[in-house]
Amino acid sequence: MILSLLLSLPVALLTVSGAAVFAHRHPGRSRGIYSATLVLSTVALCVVLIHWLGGHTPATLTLPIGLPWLGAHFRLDALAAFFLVVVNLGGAVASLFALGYGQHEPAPERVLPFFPAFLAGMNLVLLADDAFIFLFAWEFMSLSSWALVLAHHREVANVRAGYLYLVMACFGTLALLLSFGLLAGPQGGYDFATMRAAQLTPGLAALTLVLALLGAGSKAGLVPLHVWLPLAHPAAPSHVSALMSGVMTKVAVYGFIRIVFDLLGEPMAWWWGGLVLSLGGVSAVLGVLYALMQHDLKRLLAYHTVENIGIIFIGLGLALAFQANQMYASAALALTAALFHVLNHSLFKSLLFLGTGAVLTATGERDMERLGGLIHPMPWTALAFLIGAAAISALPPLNGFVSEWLTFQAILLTPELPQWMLKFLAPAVGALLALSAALAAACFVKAFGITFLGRPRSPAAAQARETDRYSLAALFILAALCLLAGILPGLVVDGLAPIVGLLNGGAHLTAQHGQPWLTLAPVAEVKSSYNGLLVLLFMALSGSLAVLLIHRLASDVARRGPAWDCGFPESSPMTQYTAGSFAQPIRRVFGSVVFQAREQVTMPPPGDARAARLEVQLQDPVWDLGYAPITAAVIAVSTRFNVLQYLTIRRYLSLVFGALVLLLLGMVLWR
Amino acid sequence: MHDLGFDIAHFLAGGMVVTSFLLLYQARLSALINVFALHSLVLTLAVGWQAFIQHAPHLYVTAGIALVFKALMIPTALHRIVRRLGIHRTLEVVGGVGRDMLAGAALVALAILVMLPVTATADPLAREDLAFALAVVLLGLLLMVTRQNAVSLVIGFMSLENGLVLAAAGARGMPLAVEISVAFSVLIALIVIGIFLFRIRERFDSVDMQAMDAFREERRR
Amino acid sequence: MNALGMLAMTALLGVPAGAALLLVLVPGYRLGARLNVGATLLSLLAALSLFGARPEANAYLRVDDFNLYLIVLNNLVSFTTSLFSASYIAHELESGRLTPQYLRFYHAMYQALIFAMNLALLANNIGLLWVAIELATLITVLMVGLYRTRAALEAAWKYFILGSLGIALALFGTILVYLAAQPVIGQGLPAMAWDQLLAHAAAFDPALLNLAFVFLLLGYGTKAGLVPLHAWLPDAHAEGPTPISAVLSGLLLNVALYAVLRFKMLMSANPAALAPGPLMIILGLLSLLFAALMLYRRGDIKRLFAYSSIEHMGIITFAFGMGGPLANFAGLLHMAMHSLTKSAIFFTVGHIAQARGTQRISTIRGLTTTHPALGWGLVAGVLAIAGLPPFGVFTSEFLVVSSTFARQPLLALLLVLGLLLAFGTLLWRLHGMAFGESQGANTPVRSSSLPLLLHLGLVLVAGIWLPEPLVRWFQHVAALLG
Amino acid sequence: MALITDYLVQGGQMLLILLLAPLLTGWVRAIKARLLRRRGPSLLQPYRDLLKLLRKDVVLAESASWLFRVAPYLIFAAIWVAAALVPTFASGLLFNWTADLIAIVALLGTARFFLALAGLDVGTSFGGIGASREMMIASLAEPAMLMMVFTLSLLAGTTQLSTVAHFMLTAEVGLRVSLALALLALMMVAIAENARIPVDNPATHLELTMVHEAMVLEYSGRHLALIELAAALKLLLYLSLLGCIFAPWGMATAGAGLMAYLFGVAAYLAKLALGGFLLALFETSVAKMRVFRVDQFLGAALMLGLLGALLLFVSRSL
Repeated sequence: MILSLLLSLPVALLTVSGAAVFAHRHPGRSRGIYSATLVLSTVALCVVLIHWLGGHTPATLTLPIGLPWLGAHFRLDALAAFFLVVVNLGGAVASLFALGYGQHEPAPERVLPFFPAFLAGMNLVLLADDAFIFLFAWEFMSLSSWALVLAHHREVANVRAGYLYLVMACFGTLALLLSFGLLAGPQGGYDFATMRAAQLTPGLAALTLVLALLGAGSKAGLVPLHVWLPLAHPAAPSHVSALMSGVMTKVAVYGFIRIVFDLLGEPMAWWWGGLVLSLGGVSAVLGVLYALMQHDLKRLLAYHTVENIGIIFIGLGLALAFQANQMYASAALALTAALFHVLNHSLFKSLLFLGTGAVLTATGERDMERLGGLIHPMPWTALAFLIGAAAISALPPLNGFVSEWLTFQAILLTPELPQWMLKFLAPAVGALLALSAALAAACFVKAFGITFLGRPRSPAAAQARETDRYSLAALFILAALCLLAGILPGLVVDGLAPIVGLLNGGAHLTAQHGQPWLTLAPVAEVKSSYNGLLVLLFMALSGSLAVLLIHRLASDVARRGPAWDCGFPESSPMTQYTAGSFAQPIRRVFGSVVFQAREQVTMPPPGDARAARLEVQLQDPVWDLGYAPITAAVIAVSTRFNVLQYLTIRRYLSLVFGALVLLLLGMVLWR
Repeated sequence: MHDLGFDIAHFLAGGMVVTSFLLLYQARLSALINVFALHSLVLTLAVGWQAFIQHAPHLYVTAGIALVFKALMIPTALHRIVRRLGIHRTLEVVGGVGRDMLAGAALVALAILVMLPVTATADPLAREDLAFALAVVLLGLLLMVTRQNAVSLVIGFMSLENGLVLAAAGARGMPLAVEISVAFSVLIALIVIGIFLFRIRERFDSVDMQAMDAFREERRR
Repeated sequence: MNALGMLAMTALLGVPAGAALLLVLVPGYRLGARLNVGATLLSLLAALSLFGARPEANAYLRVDDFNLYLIVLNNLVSFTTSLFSASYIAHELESGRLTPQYLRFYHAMYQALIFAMNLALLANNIGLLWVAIELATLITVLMVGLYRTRAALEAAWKYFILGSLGIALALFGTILVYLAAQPVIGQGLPAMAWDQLLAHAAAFDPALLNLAFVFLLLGYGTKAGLVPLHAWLPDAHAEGPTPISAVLSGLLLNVALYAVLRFKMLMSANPAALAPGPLMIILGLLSLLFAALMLYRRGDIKRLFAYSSIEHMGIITFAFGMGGPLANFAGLLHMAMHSLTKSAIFFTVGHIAQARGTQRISTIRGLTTTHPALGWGLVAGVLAIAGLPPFGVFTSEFLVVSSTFARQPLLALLLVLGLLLAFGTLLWRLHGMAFGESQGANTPVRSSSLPLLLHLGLVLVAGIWLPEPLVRWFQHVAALLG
Repeated sequence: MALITDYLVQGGQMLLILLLAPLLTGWVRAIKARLLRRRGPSLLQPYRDLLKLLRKDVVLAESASWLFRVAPYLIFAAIWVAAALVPTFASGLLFNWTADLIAIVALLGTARFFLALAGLDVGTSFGGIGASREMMIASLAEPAMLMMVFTLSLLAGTTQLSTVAHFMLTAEVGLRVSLALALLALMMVAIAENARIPVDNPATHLELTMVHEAMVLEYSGRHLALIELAAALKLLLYLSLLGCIFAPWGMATAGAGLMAYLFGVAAYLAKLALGGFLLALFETSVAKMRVFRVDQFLGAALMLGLLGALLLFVSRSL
């Protein structure tokens, strides 16, 4: 019943898509479509929430479509429900934002038909209960988002981004397909129930894991499969970028969890966890380092998605490692951390992308070097963006901190693991995690500081106006959720408990709502605890106390004057620190190793009035070592083979002749 | 009687293989056409003999077709074409005749080897006949592969078809429909080839296939 | 019921044959085109009526689970192609590439081709099958050379030589099958009839059967464009009129493959014979990988999709080579899906080449802006052929890849490699052509979008839901294929 | 009743550190002056400075935004809360469990985040320099700090400072290499985080090498006072942390009674005095390093922290 209701929503979304195709001339279509998606996503959100809070018994449904002898299986369990909440929350907020933002879309006919389809695809992936429907929906999701990436296809870079995206999506789908092939076995037991029951040999199970990691990892943006992500996510319209980065990557995480934790069952070797863990650690650090080197705001955010996916996978890797050693209590902590971060990242990444969208609408720019001072014309957007930036930088009392804190707590439990490799790996990954958190803070000081603070660096930035109320509403809903999840983490953890139990042989964290003051104490209070609510209260109290006392007892006068700047006031806005210069110290520290960064200064001779130039060259090691050789090899081989297009007929005949003789010889020898 | 019949069939089929070797040996176009006529003549005899020993009158039709079309009409037409194109004197052989002969011998051996495992229950006549037919087919292919000129290519192809007809005739009781269609196909093939050669002459200066292949889109990429 | 079935069967052969004769006589291309459409529509109706009334098999013709869907598909695609052709040739006539006489010839040949293909599919006799395929080859040779340009003549010549060679090899194989059957079944027609052959295949001499299969695989494989026998295919597709490219890719390749499969059934029915699977797997993988690599350097849009056809024939051959209920089912489905999708692609490609006045990929840009219908049609077609949902090719590729991987992981990896390589380049070309700023000549074209929509619609529906009877037939045939 | 006492003790600690912080700064300055053979200002000079600044008008740059005005309060609040959560004279206070060591580090991070933003807000080049360098330093210091936390937590099985302090008091700890490495790492981080020589110079302006001072260049009046106070609190926090973890002697336990508390306060003061002295001594004996040497300094801290954690595994497993 509930499932058919939930399934009817994607169908309705697809209908909306169809309507968008046919109404491509209607003036009010944009508002109409987005209202429809808003309503549908909200309904789905409410339905799932009600289901979740009301006992969450799994519901199943089989429809006579899809593979004929199998039918289409759908199922709603706690895991799906959680991700459905993430997806539909993101969908609803993005739709709300787009009610305002969509008015500025230059090519609505390339956005409107695909946006509802994209949402429908993501919903269907989560509801699927057999491999065919899962992959079908998965690929459909990729395809509709690909169309959205190409919405502004006149920019050459976007076409390239779309291409890379689609190829990587196909790669991922094929990897998943192979892993499902293993799970299903030669008889083709494609429904998830059969797969769950099937027993794989350790070797095949490990292969399945690797393939699932490749498949889901390429969609989620795990290093080294991330190359498409920072190109594709920014190319789409901002509300779609928000969905892609904030939500679609979570669907990929869902795919990984579903295959590895649910279908595959218990991990069979400790190195599974180690593999996922190290990939997660590398992604976290490389992601944020890449992000620091960017000056395109949306691309910066996209690289941060890589980082956060890394953090999520660190949690998942830890959970695998714990499960492999039957340490279910610890695994529960790691899983909770990962899932919590899934929720958090979807909130603040959507928020940040939507904020960028607002900036884009107001200025037409997403290059930070041409922005600045936007906090004056756009105070509300700036506030919301600031909350998002603080949240993603893992600053208490916001939500990003809670999940990273939980991940750290899980890492702190790794000394209990019996395997040496893991014992060494975990602290190293812990260091990487800490490094990435600190670098993320640096990166968002840059992102917020260069974009919103200082003085405008271009006329467009100077003439910006505050964004519309729909967009603001969307931004503040997300900002409020970031804060709420940050100060009431115990409730979220309790909400995640059934999912963790589902994936973890029944073991989950102890109920948190009984803790005094809603403290979060995942293991025991003597070991570690955190209370975001109290931290917020204390900060608010001490801060307002300071304000009150100082303004009462001392001085509350403020005058305006020119900036002092050590005695050099009134300089041009171009003398401000730019995004590039902000990142320079970090580039010096990390860049020369990771990116082979080279700086080249061209200084005009004395007397020459030309500006001096500083050029920075960065090389992406992943691209250089992984993708470039593959591309080159394919081109080289195909060039070599291309000769075969230009043979003479005689040579073609020789080919046939040769094939015939070869086969006859084979027959003779076969006897 | 049966033994004699078998021997003669064997002799004629073997004669076809020998003629195929002769085809391979020819360096001049006009000689090649002549040998092809001989090839077809031997085919006529072979098919005729099969018709006689199988008591299959419809095979006489096939033999007649082979005689009229392949032994007489086509060689005549080809002679005319070749003369009109002015290429009756030249025929460059790729590689060398000796090498071709060696390859041909290997092919014949292969054909026999391939037919060996066929169980004895099968008609021995068909079995021997088939081995020779297969050899003729393979030699025809070899001819196509080793010659550069379009006319010799066509001849190679037709000698291959002769091998097919030989095989078909050897198959006891194979319905007539097939033979007729074989003959038909050769006819149609010839017409088409004629058209093509004509067209090709119109548009290309030579019938050398390499010259034709040099003209190709995307060549430089 | 049976009378109706017989009538339908007769109509399937008679209508095209009659129409071919009629069209030779009809002057005026408009009337010719209409007649062409009308005749194909009639054939299509006849084919559809076979669903309801299936005639008894006789010595020459038969309708069974295997060929029924191919017959319907054949006539459906020839119907839609005739629609496409009507709008296509009008433009060709205006631009002076064709003259009215040639068109008369073209229409007659078109119907003759349909006759030949219907005959090949309906044939209950391996000799008849061979004759039909030879006829189809000769007709298509003539049509490929229709433009009489140097490139077209060369393509036709190459096609003719290689096609005839294939045909010859197939004939030899056919004779061998007869020889194998003759001691068991007896002389004469029954020893060439499918139903008889299949019933007695277990008793045939395995050595003869093996040899026959080698020749048949190479012979009909040449027609199906399997590497290394494929050389005629790209040029024939690229240089002929686009409707013929659509028919070649969409139908003739299928017919050739159908012939191979019929003989594969014989092989599977004989336990002592060599398993045909490995052979087909090798050829299939070779075709797939080779075509995928060749796609990278293509500059001509029609040649590009011709290589994609080779690639898909490779996938299908591979699937049948793997065998088993899942892979065989997938192969059968893939045949239908590929034929519908590839012809749809050629429909759009034909109009695109007319609109831009070129077949060079590098000069075609931004189609979705200038010709939204064509551009998006191309996008949908390429995505469908690349195996992306919601299109039906996805279903078959899903089944092939997943079922192979559980049995032969290494083979599946090669398969996936080929698929990825092909994705990579097809999508790259697609992005270049469909998106970006448009450039170059830009003539508006009158294109009928019905054929395209119909094909893509069917492929879409098949991706989501397959009708029950079709599934039953497929499963039955899959079991026969072993 | 007990609850009220608990509240009182907790409140008392918060007030205590607030009051002590400027004194500590004054103490360090006085010692440094003495070591340099100067007389130096009085110990109470920081209080006078703060009071004076508080009474002065604020002059805001024309391009300053609301964030610029809010930031000092936020920074002050975050650091004060963080400092209040570190056990000083007594462990196990009422709200100690509000945040563990990781959270305290993160709270400092919050303060730094807003400070760096404030540095960027006016749009001057000096502000940018400061913010950029501060974040670079923090990006290395924070992981080093967390590695130290890791080592501790491996040893003590907790990240809760009170529990750590208890654990350190027990005899079973012994002398461990890891602990020494962690101590070293923490000290290096403390120096970097508090903008002390050799990483930064707290007493300089108008130098291209400055970091912290460059960020607060545009601040004046009460805002500057708050930031200075916050900086003093941070120094106090780090010294308390060092004391709490590596020298927890004399620390009272929760509800131990007034005498124990008083003894704890005395011990705490002694530790601060000693820490301040050592800091001053260190600062006068080394020279400031180039900014781009800082990463090596902090990289070394990070490596020490990691090494400490890894060594612990080895010693445990043997």
